[in-house]
Amino acid sequence: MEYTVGSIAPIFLSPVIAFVINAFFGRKLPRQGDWLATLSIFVSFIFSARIFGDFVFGQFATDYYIHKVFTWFDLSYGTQIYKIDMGIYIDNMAAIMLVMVSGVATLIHLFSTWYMDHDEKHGRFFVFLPLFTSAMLGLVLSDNLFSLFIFWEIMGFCSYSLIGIYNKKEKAGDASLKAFMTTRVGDVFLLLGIVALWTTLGSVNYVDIYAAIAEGKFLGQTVLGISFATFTALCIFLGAMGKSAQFPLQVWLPDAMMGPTPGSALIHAATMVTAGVWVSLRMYPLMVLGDITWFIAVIGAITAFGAATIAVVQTDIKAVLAYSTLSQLGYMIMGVGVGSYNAAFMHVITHAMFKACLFLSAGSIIHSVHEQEMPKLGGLRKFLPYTHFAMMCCTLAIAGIPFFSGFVSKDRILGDALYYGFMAGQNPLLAIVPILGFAGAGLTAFYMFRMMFMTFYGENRTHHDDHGHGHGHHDAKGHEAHGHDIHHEHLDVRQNVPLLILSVFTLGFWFCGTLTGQSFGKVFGAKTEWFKVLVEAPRVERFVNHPRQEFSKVDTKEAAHLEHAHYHHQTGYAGPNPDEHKLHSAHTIGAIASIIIAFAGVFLAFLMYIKGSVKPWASKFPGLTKVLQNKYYFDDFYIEVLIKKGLLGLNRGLAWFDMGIYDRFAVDGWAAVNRVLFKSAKWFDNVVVDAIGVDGTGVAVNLFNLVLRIVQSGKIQFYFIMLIMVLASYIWTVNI
Amino acid sequence: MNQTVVSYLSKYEFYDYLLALFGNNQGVLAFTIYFLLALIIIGMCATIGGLGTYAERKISADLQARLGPNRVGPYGLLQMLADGVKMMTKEDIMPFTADKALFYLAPLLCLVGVFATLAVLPFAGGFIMADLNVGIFYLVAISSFVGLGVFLGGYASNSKWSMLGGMRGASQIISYEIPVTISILAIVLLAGGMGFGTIVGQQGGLPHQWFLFHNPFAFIAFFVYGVGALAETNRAPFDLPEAESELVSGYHTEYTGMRFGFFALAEYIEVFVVCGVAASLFLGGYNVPGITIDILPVQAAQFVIFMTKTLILYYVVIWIRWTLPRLRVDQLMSVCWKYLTPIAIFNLIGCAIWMVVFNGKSIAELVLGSH
Amino acid sequence: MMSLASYLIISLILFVVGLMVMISRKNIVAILLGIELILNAAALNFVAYSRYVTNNLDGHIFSLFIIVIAAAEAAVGLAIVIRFFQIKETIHVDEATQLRN
Amino acid sequence: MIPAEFDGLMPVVIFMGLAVLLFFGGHFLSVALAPKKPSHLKSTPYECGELPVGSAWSMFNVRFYVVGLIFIIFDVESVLMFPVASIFRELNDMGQGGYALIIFLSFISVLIEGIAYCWRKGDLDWVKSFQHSLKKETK
Amino acid sequence: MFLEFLFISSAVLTVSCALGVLVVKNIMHSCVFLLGSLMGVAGLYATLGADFVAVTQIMVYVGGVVILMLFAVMLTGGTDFISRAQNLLGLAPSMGNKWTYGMGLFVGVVFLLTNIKLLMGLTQTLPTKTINNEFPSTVTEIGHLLVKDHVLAFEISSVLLLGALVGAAIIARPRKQN
Repeated sequence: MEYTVGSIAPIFLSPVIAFVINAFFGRKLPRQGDWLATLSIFVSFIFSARIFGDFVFGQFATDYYIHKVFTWFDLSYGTQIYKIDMGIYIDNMAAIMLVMVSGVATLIHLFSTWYMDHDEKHGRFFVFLPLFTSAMLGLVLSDNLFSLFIFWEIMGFCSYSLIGIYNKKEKAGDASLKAFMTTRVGDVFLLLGIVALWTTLGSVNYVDIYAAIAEGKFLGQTVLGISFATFTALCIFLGAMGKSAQFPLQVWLPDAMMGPTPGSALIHAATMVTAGVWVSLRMYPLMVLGDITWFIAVIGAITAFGAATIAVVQTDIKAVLAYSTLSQLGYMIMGVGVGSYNAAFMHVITHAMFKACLFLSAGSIIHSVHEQEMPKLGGLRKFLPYTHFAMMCCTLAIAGIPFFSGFVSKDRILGDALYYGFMAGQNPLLAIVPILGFAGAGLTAFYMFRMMFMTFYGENRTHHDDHGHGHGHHDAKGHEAHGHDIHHEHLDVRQNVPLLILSVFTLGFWFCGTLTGQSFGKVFGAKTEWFKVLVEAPRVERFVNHPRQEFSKVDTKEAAHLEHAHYHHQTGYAGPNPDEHKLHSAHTIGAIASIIIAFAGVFLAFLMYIKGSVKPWASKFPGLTKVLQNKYYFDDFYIEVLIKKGLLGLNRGLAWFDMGIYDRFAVDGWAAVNRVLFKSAKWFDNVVVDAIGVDGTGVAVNLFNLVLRIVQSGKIQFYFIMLIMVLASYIWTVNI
Repeated sequence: MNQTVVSYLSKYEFYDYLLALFGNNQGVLAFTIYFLLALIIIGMCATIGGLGTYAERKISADLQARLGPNRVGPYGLLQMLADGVKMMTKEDIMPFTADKALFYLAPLLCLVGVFATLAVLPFAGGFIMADLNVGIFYLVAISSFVGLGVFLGGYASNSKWSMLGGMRGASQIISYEIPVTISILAIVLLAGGMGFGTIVGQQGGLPHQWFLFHNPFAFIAFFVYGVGALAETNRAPFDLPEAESELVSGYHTEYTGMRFGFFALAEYIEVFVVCGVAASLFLGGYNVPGITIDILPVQAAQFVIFMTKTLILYYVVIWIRWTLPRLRVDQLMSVCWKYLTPIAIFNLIGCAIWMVVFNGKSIAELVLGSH
Repeated sequence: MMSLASYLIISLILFVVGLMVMISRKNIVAILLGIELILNAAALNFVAYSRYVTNNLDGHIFSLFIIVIAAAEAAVGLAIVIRFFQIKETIHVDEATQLRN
Repeated sequence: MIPAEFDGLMPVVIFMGLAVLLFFGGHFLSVALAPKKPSHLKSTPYECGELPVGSAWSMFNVRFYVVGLIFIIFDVESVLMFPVASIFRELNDMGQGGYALIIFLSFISVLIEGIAYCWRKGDLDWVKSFQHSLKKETK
Repeated sequence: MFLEFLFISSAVLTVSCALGVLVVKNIMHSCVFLLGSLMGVAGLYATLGADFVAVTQIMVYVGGVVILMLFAVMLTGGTDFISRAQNLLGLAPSMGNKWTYGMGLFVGVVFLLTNIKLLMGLTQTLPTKTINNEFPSTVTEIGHLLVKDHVLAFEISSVLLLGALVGAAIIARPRKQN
């Protein structure tokens, strides 16, 4: 097979073309161009599928990759090399990711044509959707951190537009702004990391970075007292945290459900959030070198567990799904942290499949019933049979029931976490990682089945609906009217077929070749697990002195001299592991434990919401429930303390400072502001910090406020002076 | 490498003698040659400018069935000298509210902008001071000093008439620069270079070899250029910045004596330059029909041909001034932006397509079948 | 006399003067003048490097685009200044406080 | 052979220098020859005999700026078009005329879009506000 | 010899006019000094053999930007306009006072020192290339670069300019006050 630019570029370009056409001429096209968007993504899918087929169904070769480069600009002089290459880098992981993204996006587009029908924002929605997808595809294709950053930012912009697409709703506007601003925090760090890498290595190409790691160029360099590798790895991971909504920066993702449900599906499943995991995986050797994997694992575990606890008390069906996304992202990040590269990536893929399906199902429900509060739903099983089937499959998958995909990937992550936490001889405190992971798994099973049972089982509660929205005239006739309204769900191509296709891929054997995910029960005569064989952490020493491929070169897989994969069953490529039996036993224990935990969660949900023999525990722990319903007060903390008290109050203080009106009232006001700040910080200390267990934040808040007070003066020239000062201090402190 | 008059002269033997005379110092010799020639050109242009005032009066008198100046010298020919002496001996008045520094600077800017364009004007094949690679582009760029001088002159006087005239003048000059530039672009496209040597060299001596008749678009472009150039030099019917009946005397209301003289001189020389550019861009420039050998007499013939074409155009400019009435301000703007600019862009596109479709051949070449 | 270093020094002086103009002036148009100086310093550096270090004309292209962008920036910036003046009757930079609260 | 450092630049500088020289020479002459009898009334700005009221440096209509704005954008675009235009013939002879034409036309089309926009929005009308109000009244 | 003369005069023009922009109290004079500085930069381009860039500098700045700036000054109340709020609140005068100049000087010195540190490091590693006094034409080369290597930037810059035109026209368009 030959690979030219012409066979790769359409993956990225065809959605871009659709975006341009829809943006300018969308209103004049029939159906406002939604067919064009869908078709363009489908074209991407065809091209990706070709690459996928070639990479996967060809001989298994882990080390094969396509890398095409051209120099965008070159600022090097003498022996100092500073250049930015642009190019395409496709290895097995990218091939799998491409086909997943384009495939899921195609189905989501198809579904959206049904969902957004007759919506006032129909045209605008189909402008941003292809751009969003193309940015993700471009991100996957890109061969360096710089172009990755460009696509990263395009995605940020698109998510902003998609979340706030109903721009008449104030909440949607706020949510979009929140998403944009929160991810900015991470992006700043990502850019910092990229620039730091660029100034040191002279290139931000993945391949060059791998080679530099292998050659030991990172050794002995320090920035601000910490090792350079740690610094850059931390910066890049902080960027990933912003995008993948990890623990301190998670607040935007649940609000992102303000947009249309298919948009949420795209944000939560195939694109955007997985970008963070993607960059963590790409930079995995750097993370290992920088020795921050424990940090990654802890952050992932905290997110996985914390989000799961919040999801337990949510009543909005989309909110449950949003928090479950957060929780699953936590698992992926945890997987990266505990070193199960392969399983983390597999979880990205499987999660994309079932989460897209779940969101689309939720969209189907919402569009049919016009209700998304779970206590007002129920008994929809009869009315929405296809949706029910699809959603059940996905719920089984996400809950970690054997034979389904979620079990395979999550179980492997948990197995590795178990090994990492207890047996690998790490710091004993890290045992918190598998503990939180397993607890989160149990909660996942519980809340997902809670959602299923409240939505599809029991009696139909929709006729209690009495607040007046646009469908009041249906409600007036009560139950029958609603039954009439939704009774006729027949197999609609645009509504149900995407769900059913996606639900097929919730089965586990697609991904591991066996029914169970363990080493028995092979189907289709699969010789080995293709996924595990193909995806491995990059072996950096391979990239030393790699030849640079020009952009116009034609690749053929036949021409490449490949060593075929020699896969060792449990240890991957790393050769015999001394702790092999420990790893094996950890996986066995993990599998059994997770099955038990999952079924326990399902059983508990069954008891609570179907049998009714156990009362929901919300009444037993009112305080905890309140904390959970308020999402651990994170939003309040950010808005009330950091922004309102911090920025706004102190800006007012600064207005005084600027104008030079220095009188008693101002001083008093200043003191009052300070008192309020101190109180809120104290409250924060007592309530939040102790609850979560991170110390010292309160003090940090006070200091932070003090700095912000001075800096946020609103005087542009003052900002400029600060900019120069920061630049100068950077240059004077860092020895260039 | 840019061709210059020095590099042209260095082909001849006497250059070596001169070089020996200057102690083999190339720099000093080149400087001397340039300086002398520049003095000659400026003197010539000043004379042409002076004669321009005379010619203008004579021609206008002719058109209006009057006699015109006839007292000073034979046929009033010395009138221009009298004018010059009058300007020098007039008292120099500056309004006390004026911005003094800028009041001094404004005529200088006009003068610099006009004189610097003379450096690239192709008088003859060898007699072109510097055939810069960016020739016509340089000319367009450097002549925008004039607009600045007009604006600053109007501003610095701190008189309402001047200010209005300066604002109008600057906005008129910059507006009409666009159609002119785009028309020139069409010619650059046809010629395949920006240097005057290239542009003139692509044409021939006979009319069918001129860019004017190269294709229909270039033909239109000539007229767009002509109208735009008239407006850029503030000539009637576009003399709004100095419209006597509206603005007294426009941006130079407050200027007297020598400084007014500089403005006037700059204006007349600019008209000459603009005509010269039109002649060399569209009308074949200095090409002598049928002669391609390069000897000094031919150079003289080239000079004569160039001056003839330019002066004919100069006559046309004066003719237009005394024939057409002045435009209104809104008409001025709509002529520029709604007629000339779209037409100029259309011409540019037309020329580009012509180049590709007919492979750069002119109509005559297509018809006559020559290559 | 004419070496890369002298060009770099001139551009540095230009940059610093532009910086000082930007900080010490309170008139927004004057601040824009400072920005023009800074942009010119950058463009001059590009061309100097293009002559003395690299063998290609990429530096010229860069400075060409810097000039283009400077023109676009001046156009938009001055439009904003004029609009600001129409609303607030001032072009003092410290009175541009509409986005503060 | 002429050393390269003299080509082109020197005449330009000489002409500029001569302009400055002429300017100051003329000034010198006028200072030497012209009478000098300043008076206050003589140096008031000319306003048809009336005494001027207020400074002339008052505010002007914003349409001057809009014209300047359109001009500068077109100016910059034509700057970018010059080098491309000057190699157009060369490219055409090399057989890449179609490519060059596409590049050139797509650039110009954006230019046309700009002028069309300004035309449509009435930025090219010098007396827009007047016509506008006239239309409203007739309605 | 001539090139040195041109270089020195251009450099002096550039630097002195830049300082003029800094110290002059009249915004109009400041603009004219900016013009001088930009002309000096154009001269420096010419000494570097960048004829096209030099002419572009003249064309865009002299013909366009400076005139636009002068227009803008005239449209925003001229040179000595003092707003009411400025009088009322005692803000610094619009062309700065000694405090703002002190701040500017301080930042300038800091930046200068920082850059000198950078340049010191740079001069060690600068490669030395032999310079001949030949100035080949850059126009053709720039044209080829614009249509081949940098064609995307070329096309996008037109879109950028269109955006600037539309945006600025919308912002500056005279609006009727209701």
